[in-house]
Amino acid sequence: MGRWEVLWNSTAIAAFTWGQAVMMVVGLLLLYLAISKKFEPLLLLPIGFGAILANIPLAGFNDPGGLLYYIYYVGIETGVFPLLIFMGVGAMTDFGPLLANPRTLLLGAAAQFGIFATLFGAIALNGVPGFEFTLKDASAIAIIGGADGPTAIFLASRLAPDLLGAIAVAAYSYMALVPIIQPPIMKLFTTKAERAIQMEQLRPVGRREKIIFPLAVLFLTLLFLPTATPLVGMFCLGNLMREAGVVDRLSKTAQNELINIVTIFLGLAVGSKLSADQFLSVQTLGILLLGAFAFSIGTASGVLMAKLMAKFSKSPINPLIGAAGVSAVPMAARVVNKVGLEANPQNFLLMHAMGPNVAGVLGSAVAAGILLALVG
Amino acid sequence: MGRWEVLWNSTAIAAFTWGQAVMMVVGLLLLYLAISKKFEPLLLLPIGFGAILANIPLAGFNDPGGLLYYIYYVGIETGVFPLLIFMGVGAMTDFGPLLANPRTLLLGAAAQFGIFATLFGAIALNGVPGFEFTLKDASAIAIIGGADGPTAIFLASRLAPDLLGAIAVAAYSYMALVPIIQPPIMKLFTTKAERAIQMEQLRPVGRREKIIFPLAVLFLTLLFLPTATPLVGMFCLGNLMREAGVVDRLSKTAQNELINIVTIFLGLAVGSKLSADQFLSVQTLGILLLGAFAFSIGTASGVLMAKLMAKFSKSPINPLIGAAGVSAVPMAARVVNKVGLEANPQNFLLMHAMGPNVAGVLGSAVAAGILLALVG
Amino acid sequence: MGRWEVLWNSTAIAAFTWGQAVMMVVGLLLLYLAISKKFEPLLLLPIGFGAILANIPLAGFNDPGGLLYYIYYVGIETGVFPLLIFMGVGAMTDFGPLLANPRTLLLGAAAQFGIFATLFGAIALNGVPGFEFTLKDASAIAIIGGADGPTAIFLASRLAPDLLGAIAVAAYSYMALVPIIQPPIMKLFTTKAERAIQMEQLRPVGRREKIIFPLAVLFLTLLFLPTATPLVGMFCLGNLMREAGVVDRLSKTAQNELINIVTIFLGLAVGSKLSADQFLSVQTLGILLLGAFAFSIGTASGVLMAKLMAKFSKSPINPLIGAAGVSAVPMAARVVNKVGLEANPQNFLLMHAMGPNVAGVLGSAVAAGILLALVG
Amino acid sequence: MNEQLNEALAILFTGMVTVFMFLSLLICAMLLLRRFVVEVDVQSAPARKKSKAVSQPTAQQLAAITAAVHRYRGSKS
Amino acid sequence: MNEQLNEALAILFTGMVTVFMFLSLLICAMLLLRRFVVEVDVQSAPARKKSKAVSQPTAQQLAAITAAVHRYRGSKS
Amino acid sequence: MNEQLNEALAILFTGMVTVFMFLSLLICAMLLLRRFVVEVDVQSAPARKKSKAVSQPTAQQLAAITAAVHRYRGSKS
Ligand code: NA
Ligand code: NA
Ligand code: NA
Repeated sequence: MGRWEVLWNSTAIAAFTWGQAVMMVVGLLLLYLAISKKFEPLLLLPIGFGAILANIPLAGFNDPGGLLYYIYYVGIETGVFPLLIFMGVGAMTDFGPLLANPRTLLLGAAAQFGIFATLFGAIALNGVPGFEFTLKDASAIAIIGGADGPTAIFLASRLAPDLLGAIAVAAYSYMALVPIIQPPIMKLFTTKAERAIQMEQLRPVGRREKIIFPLAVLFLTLLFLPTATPLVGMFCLGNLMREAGVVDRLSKTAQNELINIVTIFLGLAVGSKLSADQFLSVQTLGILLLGAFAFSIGTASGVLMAKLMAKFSKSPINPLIGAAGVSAVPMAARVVNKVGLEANPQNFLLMHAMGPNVAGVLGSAVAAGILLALVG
Repeated sequence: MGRWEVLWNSTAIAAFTWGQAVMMVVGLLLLYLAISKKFEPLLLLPIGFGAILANIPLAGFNDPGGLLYYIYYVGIETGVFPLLIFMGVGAMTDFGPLLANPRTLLLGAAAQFGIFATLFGAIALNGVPGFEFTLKDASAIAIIGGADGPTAIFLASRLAPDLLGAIAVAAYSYMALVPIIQPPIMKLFTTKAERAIQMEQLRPVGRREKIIFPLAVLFLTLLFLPTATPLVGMFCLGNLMREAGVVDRLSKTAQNELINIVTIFLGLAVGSKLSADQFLSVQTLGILLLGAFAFSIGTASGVLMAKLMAKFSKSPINPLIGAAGVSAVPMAARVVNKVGLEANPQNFLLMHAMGPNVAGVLGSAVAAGILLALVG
Repeated sequence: MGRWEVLWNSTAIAAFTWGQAVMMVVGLLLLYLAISKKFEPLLLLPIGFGAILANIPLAGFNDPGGLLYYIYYVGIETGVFPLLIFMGVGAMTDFGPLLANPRTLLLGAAAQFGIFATLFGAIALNGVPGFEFTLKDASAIAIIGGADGPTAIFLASRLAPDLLGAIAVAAYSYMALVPIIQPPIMKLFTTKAERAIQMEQLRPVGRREKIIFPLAVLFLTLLFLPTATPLVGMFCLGNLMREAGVVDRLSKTAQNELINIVTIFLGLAVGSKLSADQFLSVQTLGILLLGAFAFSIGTASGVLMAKLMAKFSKSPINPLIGAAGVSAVPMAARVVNKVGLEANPQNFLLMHAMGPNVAGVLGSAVAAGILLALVG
Repeated sequence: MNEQLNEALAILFTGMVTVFMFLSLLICAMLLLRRFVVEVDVQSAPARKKSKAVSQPTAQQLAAITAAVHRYRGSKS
Repeated sequence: MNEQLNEALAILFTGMVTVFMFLSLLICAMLLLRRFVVEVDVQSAPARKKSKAVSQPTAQQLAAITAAVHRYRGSKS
Repeated sequence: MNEQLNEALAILFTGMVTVFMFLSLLICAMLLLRRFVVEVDVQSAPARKKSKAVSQPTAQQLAAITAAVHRYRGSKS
């Protein structure tokens, strides 16, 4: 009976490839990490689910006319989705702690060494047979060290769309792993006495400063680094809406419904890039390795910069807060607080770490702009 | 004065056709049903309004560049809108009652007989002069028996876009009419004693089961029926977001703002297919007739299946709950409860009917996948 | 070292033109007006920000592939964004005061003289060297007198996209300036005794009237002025969702999240039209001038019409309420109330002014339809 | 130029007449509407109002609630 | 015509068999799921319920709150 | 390969210098900002805080409210 044959041929069982089966397991692993381990669930759950959908044989999610194809084409290829997320993140960001202590921007700068060192590392890895990263690939991989999801996705979609899936997964996974990756490195480069240092209370910051700050950031960026203006501009728009006080309904929507809607789609679209032929390669292993390298270098350089700054500073600086310069907001700042408390139960570093933490977001957006200008 | 002539020629009065006038009345009728009779107002109000807009002479809502053209093109032709609605419905669905009593899935299966019998009926109707349904047309019409709006719109947009308007209107109208259509059929096939049967309380269902269930459904679907994965996949994504407990903000947005926005657009786009030349034909009468047939057959086969199951079951089964297998969530389950209470004032069937009710949603998505595989 | 040169050439400093610098200042001015002066901040903040982004050298926001390009292309060129805003405004509008006193529709009609007189004025301005407005340009400029943002943006995007930026900025600026522009004109044409007139309390309006009213408006429009149906239709859809009482979740979403999301994008897209080459011309000066003219004429004709109506009315009419006929909802109605209170501390005109106020919205949508029919 | 002015004047005239005609028609429609729509709601309105009054909270409760709601919504972001 | 009817009948048959097979498979999956998923949650459920009861407001408070929430949400629009 | 490594090293150097230069400029901007922005808000802050304290609900009220809000938002879905 021909009808049964048609149905059987339309099942996936016959058509399944090994690669697709393995990618399903990868998708399930991401779901497991998201749900059971609470690893950045807002992104990893839709990414994992998207990975499963993208690898269903004969379902055509990624083909023209398929759902994931449309979502990717509309939101990632145009760069719109990461930029909208960044606007929402801007609307959620309080620059108060940074404004109260501007020097911590330098910590956010130092931590970007993780990015540029990884770029070098990725090119060096080409010495190993099987790796052939171009400069564009290497730059897209290096941005994992920025520890900032939308920035990584935006840059990867511009420079190396084929690696986007692996880069995004690495970025979000390592951001979730910050409480495990960072503390040993932080302890390696600091003595217990240094970690116990208490810092002075931050001055209050006025409303006007908070309103003008995003505009100042925007103007410096547009003057000196126009390639960074999509990211920095949308971030500053979100922050301006937050602080202006006259468009609260827009700010609320940007922080809630809009970012939620875009997050679902962004996750699915990133997941759609986790197809077997693109993900199951030795390159992905390299990317995961380089990502861990990037986070570690970034953490170390942040801490070392903080130690350097402490030498020249009148007021005490706890070197731990340098680790928050990698961004991974707000996880890295919380880790700083926790490690600080371990050394000294009176030592509350959370607010002091928020400064370098948001500085790290700006720093990696700036680094992304530099990479776009140099290799884009 | 030429200017007055220009204005007069730009009025609709001169250009109106009879068909358009009749379609306006149809649009008004839908609005009346939505507002005064509360017939599925969330969909029928925008559908009715869209029908009016689509039939305005000279306004060009449906022409390239017109509002309804864009909405239809972006949301229905791509299949994105019904899939997003389905994701939201998934996020609103509690599979608890079904998990507590897995056998009720068979009731959801039996009720799909309404779909396949109607397919046969539609082809048989070709014997009557004036009807010339292709197999694709017949399949799209048959899915009305699935009693599920997004599934009907999705399948119709794939198989018979010309009939989409009539099919969607029929599906939502009969879903609203479930309290009138079902009870006589339910009483015809059951005795009062059967309707009075009380069922045992459902066991509590744990969180893990609820999390793993949507994934299990997804995997069975992707293995055996990849053509059903768009519908089932988005439904399971919504449900997973709901049950995971770690992405509540995404789940809330999917259930509220996102589904609301898409519902407005989906309704307007469906309404745009209610243009005179497509809707005012004897085919539409046939579709309405076949739709009623489909609901009736589905209800009857659900009830009969429940009676069969009761024969082999240790614990008592009230055959009424089979009627909820057509889906029409949650109306059909409420009707079951009401008819059960009429026969026995102690008989609360609502939770027992929710199992077959959500099983019916899965069942008709599966049936849609089968139809896509066989005739798509 | 070549790399430094690449980076320097990618800075904006070298590439900046005078025009772009001036437009940045214009953008900052709009932000200042929005934030410090609370001038229609919901629109002027994103417009101002969009203006800055659009004028960044080398960033390419307006080029194909740029963020603002996509937003403009998807939302303004299609007309979708202003129509969605209008739907949301419809869902926020209470026609009760207008239904209680239908005659006030004539005030909304009279105030549209501001539009048509400005059309004549724009053509007359062609006598001055440097101005060469076509009839389409003149019509798009004239709609500023409608004192209604979405209507102005919709018409300008149809008739004169090049002038869209200046027209939208003028429309929103003058709407914010209503408390300064209108009172002197209102006082010029009325005596203190007239301004002190108290009006009779409005009758309560039933739910059915409110439900049927938007449909009646829609049917008159589609019969006599199909070109106005996109605007009027979406407005009436929003209002019907509000009053129907059965789709509150859709109405709430249309009034909140949906309109907020679209407002952000609409503002950015309008701002993207504030590029130096289009905005920095003598035409913009003309548009600003004509806009002020339009508001003044509209206010005066509304007040004079109210005086005329008062002569033929049995119940007392305060001529001030005619000024609310320009729309600028709800600012103009509040201004009427304030000026009335100045003349007579017992004189609460707010509800009486809301009738002509919403009549003005309908009136200018109708006027837009007429202009589309005559010159579109 | 002169021709264009004439055209603008003609539009001014046509436009105003049309606007007035259209809105006058709408007034007629509203008067008809008022006459033929049976007003059931007006009588039921006071009843609805009453039930609302029952659940009126005290001023102090309101203050507490508002603060809580604000805090709740604030913390969501 | 007759041929089409045969085809429809074949689809009817194939379709119903497939639906039943598929959903039967799902039943098996659910039974397996139930057996192998360790149910930790069921025990912890009563604990969660209790902590909820502590914060149970009085009826009057609830009325006040509901009114306030409605007013709050209403005024947002 | 070796050439690419040199290029990567150059980018590493250029990039870090640029990042530091850029953020140092931003620090200068922030210091200027702090000096020239007249801080009216700082003084008015305590006043705002006080008015907030007035509407501080009791712990019990808060618990009730939170529960109500959760229930309200839950039932919305
Ligand atoms: Na960073
Ligand atoms: Na069904
Ligand atoms: Na107006």
